[in-house]
Amino acid sequence: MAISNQESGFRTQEFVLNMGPQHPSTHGVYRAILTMDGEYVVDVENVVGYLHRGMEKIAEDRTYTQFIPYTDRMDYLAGILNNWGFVMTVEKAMGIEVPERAEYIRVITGELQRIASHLVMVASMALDLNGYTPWMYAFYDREKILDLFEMICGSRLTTSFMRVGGVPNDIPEGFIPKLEKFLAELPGRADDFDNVITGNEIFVGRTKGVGVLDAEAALSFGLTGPNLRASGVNFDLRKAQPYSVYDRFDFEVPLGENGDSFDRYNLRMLEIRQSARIIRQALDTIPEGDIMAKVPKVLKVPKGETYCHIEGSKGLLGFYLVSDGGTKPYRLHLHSPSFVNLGAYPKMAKGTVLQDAIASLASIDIVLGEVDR
Amino acid sequence: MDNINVLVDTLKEKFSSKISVSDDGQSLVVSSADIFPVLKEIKENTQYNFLADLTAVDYPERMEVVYHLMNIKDAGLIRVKALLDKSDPKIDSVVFLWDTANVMERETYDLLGVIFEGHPDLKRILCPDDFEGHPLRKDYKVEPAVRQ
Amino acid sequence: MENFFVNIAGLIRDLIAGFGLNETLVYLAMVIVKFVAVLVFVLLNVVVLVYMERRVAGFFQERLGPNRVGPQGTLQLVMDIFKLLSKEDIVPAGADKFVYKAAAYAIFVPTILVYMVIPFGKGMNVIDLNLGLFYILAISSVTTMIIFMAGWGSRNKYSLVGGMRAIAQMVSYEIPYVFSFLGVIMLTGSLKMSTIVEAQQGVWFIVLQPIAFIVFLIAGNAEINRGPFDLPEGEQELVAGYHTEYTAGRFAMFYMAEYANLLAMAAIGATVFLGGWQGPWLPGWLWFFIKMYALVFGQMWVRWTFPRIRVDHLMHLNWKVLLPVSLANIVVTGIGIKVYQMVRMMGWW
Amino acid sequence: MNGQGLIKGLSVTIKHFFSPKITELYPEVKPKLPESVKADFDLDREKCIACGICANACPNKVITIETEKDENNKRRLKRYEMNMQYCLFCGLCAESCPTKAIITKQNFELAAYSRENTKRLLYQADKAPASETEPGAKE
Repeated sequence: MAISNQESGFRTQEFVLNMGPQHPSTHGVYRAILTMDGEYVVDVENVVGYLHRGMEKIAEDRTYTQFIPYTDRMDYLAGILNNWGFVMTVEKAMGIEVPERAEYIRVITGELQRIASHLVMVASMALDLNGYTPWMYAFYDREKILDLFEMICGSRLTTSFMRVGGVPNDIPEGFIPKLEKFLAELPGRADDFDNVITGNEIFVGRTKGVGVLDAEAALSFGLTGPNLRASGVNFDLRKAQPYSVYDRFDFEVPLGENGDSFDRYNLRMLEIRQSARIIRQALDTIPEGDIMAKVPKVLKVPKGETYCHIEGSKGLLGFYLVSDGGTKPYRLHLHSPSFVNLGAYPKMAKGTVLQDAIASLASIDIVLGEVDR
Repeated sequence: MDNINVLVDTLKEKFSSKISVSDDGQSLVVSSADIFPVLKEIKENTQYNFLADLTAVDYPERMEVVYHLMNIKDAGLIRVKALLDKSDPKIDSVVFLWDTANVMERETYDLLGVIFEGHPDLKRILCPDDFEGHPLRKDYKVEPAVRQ
Repeated sequence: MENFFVNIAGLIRDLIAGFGLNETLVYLAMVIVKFVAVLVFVLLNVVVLVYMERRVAGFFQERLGPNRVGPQGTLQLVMDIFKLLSKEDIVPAGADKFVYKAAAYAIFVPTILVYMVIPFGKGMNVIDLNLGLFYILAISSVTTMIIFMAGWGSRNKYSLVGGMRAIAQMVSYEIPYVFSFLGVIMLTGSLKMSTIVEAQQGVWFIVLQPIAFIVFLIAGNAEINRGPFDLPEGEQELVAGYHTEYTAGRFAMFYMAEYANLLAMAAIGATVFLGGWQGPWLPGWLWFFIKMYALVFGQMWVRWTFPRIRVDHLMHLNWKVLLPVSLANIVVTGIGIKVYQMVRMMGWW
Repeated sequence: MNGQGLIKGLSVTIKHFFSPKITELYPEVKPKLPESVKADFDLDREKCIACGICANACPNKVITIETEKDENNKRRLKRYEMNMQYCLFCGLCAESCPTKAIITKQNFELAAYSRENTKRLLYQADKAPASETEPGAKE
């Protein structure tokens, strides 16, 4: 570990390395001010806000339906999960019952989105460690998911799929065979990916024991989602307090042991397979019926406060809605997991070498659209 | 939201009249001066020891800092509110209880101008350093966007 | 066919001699002609290599790679070079201008000089030095300094870290790199490239020295900063490492030097371990070419599969694995040679 | 930790080296997008009743509608313009239309050289039909 030169009598000088806002592996416009001693990172300061669009302020000037497309743009790698979180908040505030079929469609698309988001994470983690080829492999699989979204939502990335009270489109013709094909191919592709990168000694050597956060620290830093579970805390909202129809599916919550970068990475690989399992079950049991509940044309949320969160792909995605009874939110606070997870980054990166700092940053899976909102 | 009545009863023993329940019966209301000891008590002696969210809301007559605390076992949530004077929105920081409060308090300060006393590095986080005003306050004037 | 290029050289030689020059001048002129030929050869191969790298990378990644410019994208690099040359040449403010500019020109020099002693076929080298292999090792280690010049001169922290890494890496890996050749040198008793090739008449040294070959591949890969060992460049950490600040034509120099180095490494490997121009049926220079490109493909395969190694693992691999292994290999080779000689002496063979 | 992972990785990549490639040769081979894709919009002038619900439903105020009263004091469409550079492609306009007059199309090649060309004039009372103002059609 750091730093030996002082002991040996060499006079060394620390220098400040400005990583970002434009840098190949900051995953967007994130900036870290690193104080370096040679290869070692002595201090890290997070600087965010380069992508701040004032989502919360925008929400105060949009009707509830109109705000749905904006939620896509928060975590742009998991648009559907963001939509879902938002409409669930409004539904909870208004007391709307969503039809069963709509819930199943939400689960199917939501889990597909989780797979897509995790694929981007494992891919970019590989890429940040210079594994170009596995990066491409994962993106091809994601491409297939986006093709599926194109069929059902009409968009690939910014899906705007959910509506308050249900989903706008039913499952189109040809969607299910394509999805079945994808699910059949996925395990093989995931195994290939594992063989190229997860089992690779260089990769394991670079990620094991890097950026360790134990369970206590992870809880204190407010980490949620896969990052928390990698530290060994068994908390998955889909199990702890099943929303939607998650209580009907049989799936496991993978857990990590050491809370290091490798665990955080590997957990995503395991979750991809679990999500595929959920989709499989949902496809088998999806009922017929309506896809939209009866909701008024103009949505008016009764006066009051609602806090609702879902298990997003990066962690707990929370919405705190304060309504004054009108057609627009009085205040909407977006609790984004990436923003909170990034808060733990300085602790992970301190005292490691520059390459480890990059690996840790990749492993917490931040999306700057969500960090800055 | 979990039922907070049980929690309120246990807390009343220690804090007596300093805490109350809001009108809709969903939130625990604390005056801004007592927030740190109350949250410390909740964190250390109840199940709700995970800070799920921290934000503030600007109402016409007052400012509220809203804490959502979660029970990590079954995801039960409670809401704790601190009422602030609008002219002087100051409150104790809870960074010493949860590290995660660091970024959330900075965000709340940046967007709503709530000053968290005792925060180690209270400066703007989302807006640029030279930004004037606090955009999520209701009296903040938004200039209409210029469109081509 | 076998002596196609040798005959051409002979013709040129006769042509120059026809001007009535004396022996020394003809020799000098021939060296220049050969030098230019090698230069052209290297540049042409760089074009092919860049195209090959991008295509091979594409194929590994289930995509096609460049396929637009020219037939099947073959003119991609030509267009890239034109594009780079037409761009603004930026020298960063505060850069050490002389060092910064000099590094871009100097980076090609050691690489080209290495080619001077490589036998591309029977009798096909510019100069067949007695100290061929030693010369190669000496010349190629100069690259370290030039890369550091680039890193230092740019006055950019990323570049500087890249330059520092280059020194640490290349100086350390020089040792197993040299040691991997020692076994071969002991077997042949010569540093002359043509002698080394001729010694592989019967059996290639890859068979006699498999460990040395693997050490050579790893250390050689580290020497030319490629594959899992591209730490000085380290895109994800250091943006582009020592050549972060280089633009336009100067960047093109670094870019091409990387591939020229790759080819040089493959050429050395083909000569020392894969029997050089030796091979049945086909002409010698073609054999050499095939072996060279096989090694290049192997390097690309490795590069596009493995992630980058970490700084401390890099040193660990060098000092704790490669160095002992290569030393052990030398010992074993020495014992092997002695045993072989004894067996021969006793007449048991 | 004996290099087996490395060998395995090499075997996987070489397997993919010989597998079929998935590159789409885009400008030559155009992808066929599913019906549900809302990449571009058109207006069915017969159906449009100039109610302005779409303009209100739009989150980003992309749609401008100008109406006029005809001789029977009935509202009639005069001008319908979409400022596509601000469009979120959420499709809320088409969804909210009571007469389904807004048609979503799959033409995704909307890139234009100047900002003016991003404006889509879908209807103007006394002017050429919309198809001529399609961005992309000009270039």
